[in-house]
Amino acid sequence: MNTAYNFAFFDEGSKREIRRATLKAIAIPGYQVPFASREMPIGRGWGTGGLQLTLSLIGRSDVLKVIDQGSDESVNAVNIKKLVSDTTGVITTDHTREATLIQSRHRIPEVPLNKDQILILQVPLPEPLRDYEPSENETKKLHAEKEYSGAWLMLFEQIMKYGSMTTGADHPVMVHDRYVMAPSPIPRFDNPKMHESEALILLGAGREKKVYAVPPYTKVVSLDFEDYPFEPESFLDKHCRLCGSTGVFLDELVDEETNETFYQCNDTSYCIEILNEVEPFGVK
Amino acid sequence: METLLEIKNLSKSFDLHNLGKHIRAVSSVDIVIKEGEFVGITGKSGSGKSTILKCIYGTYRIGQGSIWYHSKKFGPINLADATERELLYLRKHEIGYVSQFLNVMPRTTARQLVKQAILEMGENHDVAEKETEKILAHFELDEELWDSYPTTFSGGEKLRLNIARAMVKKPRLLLLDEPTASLDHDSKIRVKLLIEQLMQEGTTMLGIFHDLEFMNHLCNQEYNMQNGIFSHSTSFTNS
Amino acid sequence: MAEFEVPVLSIKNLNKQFGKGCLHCQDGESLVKNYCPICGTVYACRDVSFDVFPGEVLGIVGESGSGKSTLMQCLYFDQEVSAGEAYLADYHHGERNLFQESSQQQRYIRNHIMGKVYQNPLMGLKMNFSSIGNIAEKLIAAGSHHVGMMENRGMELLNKVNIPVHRRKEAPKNFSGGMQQRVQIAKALSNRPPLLLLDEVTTGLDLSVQASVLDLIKSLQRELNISIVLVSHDLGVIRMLADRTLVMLEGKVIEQGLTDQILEDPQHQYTQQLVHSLL
Amino acid sequence: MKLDIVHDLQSVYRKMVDSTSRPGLISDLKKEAALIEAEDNKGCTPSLLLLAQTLFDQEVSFKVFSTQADTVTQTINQLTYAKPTETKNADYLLILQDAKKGSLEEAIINAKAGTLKNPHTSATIIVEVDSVTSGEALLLKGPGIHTTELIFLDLNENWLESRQEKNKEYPLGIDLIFIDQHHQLLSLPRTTQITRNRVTV
Amino acid sequence: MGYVAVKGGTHAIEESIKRLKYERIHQGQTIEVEKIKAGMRGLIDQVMSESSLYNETLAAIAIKQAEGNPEEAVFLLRAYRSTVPRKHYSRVIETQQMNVERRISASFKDIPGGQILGATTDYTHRLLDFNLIDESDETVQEWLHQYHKESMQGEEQKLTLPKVLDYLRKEGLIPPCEDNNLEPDDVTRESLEFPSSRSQRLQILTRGETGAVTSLAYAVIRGYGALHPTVGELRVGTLPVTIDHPTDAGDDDDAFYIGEVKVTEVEMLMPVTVEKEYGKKEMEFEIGYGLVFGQNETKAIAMGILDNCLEHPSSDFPSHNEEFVLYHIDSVESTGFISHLKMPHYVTFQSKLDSVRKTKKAGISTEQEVKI
Repeated sequence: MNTAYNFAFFDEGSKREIRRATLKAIAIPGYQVPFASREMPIGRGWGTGGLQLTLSLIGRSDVLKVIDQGSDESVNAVNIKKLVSDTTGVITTDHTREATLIQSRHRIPEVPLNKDQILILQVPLPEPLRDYEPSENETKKLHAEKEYSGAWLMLFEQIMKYGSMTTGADHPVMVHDRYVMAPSPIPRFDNPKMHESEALILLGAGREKKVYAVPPYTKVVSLDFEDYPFEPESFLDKHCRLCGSTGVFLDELVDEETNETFYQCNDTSYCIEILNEVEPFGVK
Repeated sequence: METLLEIKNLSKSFDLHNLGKHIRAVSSVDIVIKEGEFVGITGKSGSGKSTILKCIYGTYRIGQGSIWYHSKKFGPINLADATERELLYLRKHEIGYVSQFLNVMPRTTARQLVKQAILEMGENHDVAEKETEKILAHFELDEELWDSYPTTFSGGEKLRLNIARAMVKKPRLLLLDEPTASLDHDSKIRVKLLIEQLMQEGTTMLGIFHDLEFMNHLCNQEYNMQNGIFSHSTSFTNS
Repeated sequence: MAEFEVPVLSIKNLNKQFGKGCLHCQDGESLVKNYCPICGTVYACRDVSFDVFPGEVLGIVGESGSGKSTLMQCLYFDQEVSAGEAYLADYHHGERNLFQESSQQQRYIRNHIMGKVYQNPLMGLKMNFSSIGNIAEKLIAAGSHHVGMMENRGMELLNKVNIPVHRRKEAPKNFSGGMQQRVQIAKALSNRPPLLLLDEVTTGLDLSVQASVLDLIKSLQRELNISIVLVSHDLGVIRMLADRTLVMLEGKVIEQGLTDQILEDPQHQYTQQLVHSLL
Repeated sequence: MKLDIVHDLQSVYRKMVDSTSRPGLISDLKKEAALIEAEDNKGCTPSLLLLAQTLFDQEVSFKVFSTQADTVTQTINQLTYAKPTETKNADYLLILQDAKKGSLEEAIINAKAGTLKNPHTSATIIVEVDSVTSGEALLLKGPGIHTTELIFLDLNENWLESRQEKNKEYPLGIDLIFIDQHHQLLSLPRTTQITRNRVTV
Repeated sequence: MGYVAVKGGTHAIEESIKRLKYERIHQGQTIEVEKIKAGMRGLIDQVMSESSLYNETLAAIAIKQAEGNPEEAVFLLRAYRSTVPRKHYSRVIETQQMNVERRISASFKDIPGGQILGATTDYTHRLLDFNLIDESDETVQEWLHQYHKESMQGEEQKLTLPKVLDYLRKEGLIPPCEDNNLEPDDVTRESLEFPSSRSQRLQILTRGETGAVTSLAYAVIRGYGALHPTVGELRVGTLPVTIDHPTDAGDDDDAFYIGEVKVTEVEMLMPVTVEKEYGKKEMEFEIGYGLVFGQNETKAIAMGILDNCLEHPSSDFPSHNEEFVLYHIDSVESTGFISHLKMPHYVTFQSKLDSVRKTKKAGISTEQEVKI
C-alpha cells in the first residue's frame, strides 16, 4: 500500500465534497449534481468520475471489482483496481457476487446485483441532451423545465431517417418520471437492469464534473414511442461459444482460421463462473 | 310593432389632429325604427348619412347620444356603451351591413366567403357546403364564378355576393350604405327584388340611397339630411 | 352589462423594463419616449392590459420599438415580465397568474396551451432537423409518443400549409423563407393550441408570399376556431386578419377598438398618422 | 479509542448512503458515536457531531435550532470550520432536541429549497428525536423503497404538512435526516412520500 | 478442459511501465531534479502555471518523470494537487507590491519608473548557440563570477513601481476600478456554472493550457473576435504571500509571511465606444487582465485578451462564448478525453453494429415498399 498518500488517495476535504454531492444525487434521482471534480492520477476520460466516487465511498472492509467493457482483466480495469488497492489496501475480486463496490465502464454485470452492493458507472458524457443542444447553460434550463422533447425528437429523427431508432449504447432513460438521464454508454441490453434495481447505482463523470444516481427500486424507463418500442440488442439464436449461455450480452468475434463469426460472453467473470459450474474440475 | 332601434340625440364629430381640424358630421339626430320597417335616409353626399349607419354598426365610435337596439341576445342595449365583443357578436348574429364595396380577403373564393359566414353561424361543414350553393344560386351568381375570386367580379356581382353574405346570417337589422351606387339599371332591379324579398322575410332595414325613385318604392319612412341635421322626414303608409 | 363570454387570455398591467431605473425615471416623467436618458433604462411595456376571447384574432400594431414584440416575448415566457398578471382559461380555470408560476409550469403552458410563430424562422424551427421532425417536436412536447400519429398529423398539416408531403423529411434550411414560415405555422398549430401567438410573421417575405401566408392563417383560424394574438407593424396585415386591434406606442396601449374602428375612426393622433400612411 | 476521521467517518458516510438510498432503512451509528469524546459533546448528541464531521467543512454553512444554539454553533464551527448563517441561507439546518416547539416546522418553511436549475442547492435538515424505530405510524413510498416501509418517529411536531408543502414542486424541496438518542439514523429525501398510517385495531 | 480467460492485463501493464522507465534512462544517464530546476525555468514556469501549483521542486520532479513532456507533467502535478488539503487562504495580494524584475508598456514611451527590460528572449536572435554544447558547470561559474563583479556596484535592490494604469485612471481615460470584495469562487472547490463569474473565468484562464489560450487569443486579434488590444503594462516579478493567523483573523500584525511567488501580470488596453447620457458617445479604454505563475508572457497577454472577450459575450465568435473557451482550454481535460479514444470501445461498438444492421434491414423493406 502506498503510504505517501492519504487513505483512498484524496484528502478528506475532497472526499467530503464528493460525498455531499452524492447524497444530493441520491435524493434527486437522475439529476446531474455538479461537483468540483478533482484531477486524478489517471486520464480524464479514463474513468475519473467513477474513480472519484469509488474513492469517496470505499472503506477498509469493502471488496472491489472493476470491469471495463465487461472484462475484469482489461488493462484499464486492472489499472484502476491497482490504483485503488494501492491507496487503500482493500481486497479486489473478479466475482460479481463477492464485491461490495463494483466500478464499471459501459456494462452492468450479468449476475443480478443485490442490496449490499453499489454499482459505480463511469460516464464520459453525462448530458443526454448534448447532441440536441451544445450549451450547458441551455441544457440545464431544459432539465429545469422538464423540457425533453429534444430527447425524443432525436429518436424521432432517427426513425424518419432510418426506419428505426439507431441509438447504440447510452440510450437515454427517464428516471422517476422526472429526469432524462444518460445511463452511460452501457448497451441497450443493460438499460432494463437499471429499472427497480436492487442495488444503488451511482454515475460519475469526471471531466464533465457531474455525479448522479439511480437509487434502488426506482422507475427507469428507456425512451421510446408507442409504435416504436425500445429494443435491446438482439442475440436471438446465438449463444456463447465457451459456456453456452444465452440471454446475455455477447461479443462478436471472428475466428482467425475459419473466418467464421462466433459469439462469446462479454461479461468474462460470468462466463468463467458458468464454466466452472459446468466443469467443477476445470482448471481456472 | 315593437321598436327595434331608437337613435336619440346622436352627434358625431372627428378630430383630425394632424390637420388641426374638427369636423362635425352629424348633430342631434333622432330616429325610431320599428321591427320590419324599411327606413331610408336621403341627402347630398357629405351630409352625414353614412356616418349614422357606421355609428350603428360600430365602425364609428359614438360621440354623443345613444343608440338603443333591441337585441335578441342582450335585450335593449345602448350601442354607444356596448363592448367590442358585444358589437362583434351583434355583427355576427343580428346586424348586417352592406355597402357597394366588398371588403374581403384576396384569394378567397365566393364559395369560401359565403361558406365561412354560414360556418360562423355554427353550422357544420356539410350543411354549410349545401347551403352555400343554394344561396349562390339564389342570388343568380353564375356557377363559373363560385370558385373564383370576387375581386374580379363586376359591381353588380360583388354587391349581390355582399348581400348574399349578409343574408346568410338572416340579420334582424340590415344597414344598406348606398348599395346601388354605380350599378347599371338591370343590376338595380335585381337588388331591388332581393331587398323586397328580405322585407317579406321580416328583416328591418335602414338604407341610404342616392336613387330616390329606387328608395321611394321601398320605404316606410324617409329622413332627409342636410349638413348633419335632418331637415324633414316623411312617412309612407301605403307600402 | 355583465360579461357574456370568458376570455381565453387575460393580461393585466403588464410591465417590462430593461434596466434598473433610477430616481429620475421611476415616476415616468423624465423619459424620452420610453427611454431614460440618464440611466439608460428602457420601459418596453407599460401597463398593458387586454383580453383575448375565444375564436378571435386580436391585432397589436405599432412601429418597431413600440414594445409589441417584447409583449409577445413576455406572453410566451421568452422574457420575464417586470410586473403584471396573465391568466389563461385553459390553465387552472384562469385562476393562476402565469407570470408567478415556476419556469417548469410555464414550459408546460407553452407546450400544451400555446403556439408561437416567430418573425425569424430560426427562432421557431430547428433548421437541421426534418420538417416533419420540427412539427413532431411540438407534438412530443405536448405529450405525444406515437410516431405514426405524429407523422400523420405532420403530413396533414404540411398539406394544409401547402408544403408537398414528399418533402417532409427535408430540413427547413433547404426551404424558401415563405415555406419556412409555413412550416413554423404548421408546427405551432400541431397540438391544436387554444392560443396562437404570431409575431410579425409576414415581415421580410415577398408580397405575394405574404398574401399566401396571411390567407393560410385566416383559413386555419376559421377552420380551427383558435384565438390568435397577432403582432405587426403593418396595418394592412392587421386589417386582413384582426377582429380587434390594440395600437401601441412607446410601450403603451394608446388606443384599442374593433379593427374597422381603428381604421375608419382613429382617435389618437399617432393612429391617425398610421392609418393615413396606409391610404 | 479515538474517532478516526478517515475510517470512522467513511463508515458513517456509507450508512448515510444506505439510509438515503433506502428511506425507511434505519442505520446504527452506535459504534462510531461511542468514539466521540464526552467533552466535545456540548449540548448535542454524539451522532449529530458525527454527521457534522462527515459532511461539514469551511465550504458549507449551517444553522442550529436549540436553546443552547450559541454553544453548539461554536462547537461545530471549531470542529469543522463550517460557517454559521441564517436559516434561509444555510446548507444544513440542525434541529436539536431541546429546540423550542415549532422549530422543525419553522426550519422546513424557511429552508432553501434549491432552484429548478440547481435543486441540489437545497438545505438538508438534521433533526434530533427521542427515537426512530420501525413501526406503524408513518407509511413511506417512493424511490429506494420496494413497496412500502413503515416507521415510527417519536416527534411531537407538525411537520408532515409543511414538508409536503415545501416539496410540492419536485425537484425543489428539502431532505431530512433524523437521529435519535440511541444513535439510530433515518433519512427521508424529498422523493419519499409520507402518509400517516391510520392503524385500525 | 476448463476456461482460461484472456488474462494478462496486470502483467501487460507491469511490462509496459518497465518499458517506459527503460525509455527514460536507457542511455545510462539521468538528469538530476536540481539540474531541471536550474536549467528549465521556462518549462517549470509553464507547468506550475497550468497545474495551479507553485512549487518548483515538485514541478521539476514531474518534468523528470514525464521526460519533459509538459502535458504529462501538468497531469502529474494536478493529480498531486487533488490530494493536498487546503489549510489556509492567503490574504489579498496587491500587485503594486510586486518586486519588479521586468516591466514594459507598449502604450507609453515614458512611464513613471521607466521601462525595465529585465530578462527576455524578445531581443535575442534566434540563432542556435552551438557554444552550449560545451557549456559546463565550470564555464558557467566563471561567467557568473564576472557578472556579479560587474553588477556589484548597482547592488540589487527591491524595486516596487506604481502601476501604469493608475495614471490613466487619474486622467479619467479609463473608468475608476471599484473594489470588488466578493469572495472569489474557487473552480477547484465548486464546479463551474454558467453564466460564470469573473473570478471563475480568470482562474480557468490562468490554469489553461498555454498553447490553447494563446491560439484562441490569436484567433481573436486576427479576425475571429472584435478586439484591438495594446499592452498597457506587463510586469514580471515576485509577490509576497501572507496568511492570517488561523483564529485571530484580520489584524495586520498577525499576518504570516509564508514566501513569495513569481508571476507575470498583464493589463491590456482595449479601446471601446461607450454611450453616455443623452446618447453622447465617448471612447474609453477597457482592460483585460492576465496573471500567471512564473515568467509566461505570451500566455499572460493571451489571457488578458480572452478575459476581455468573455466580459463581452457574443454569439458571433466562439472566442466570445464562455462555454466554448472555458470548457476547452484545460490541459488535463482535453488531453484526457482525446487520449481516452485509445481505450477499448468494444461494447459500444457492438451496440452500434446492432443498430446499423437494423437500419440496413429497414432500408431493404422500405425500398420494397417503394417498388410496390
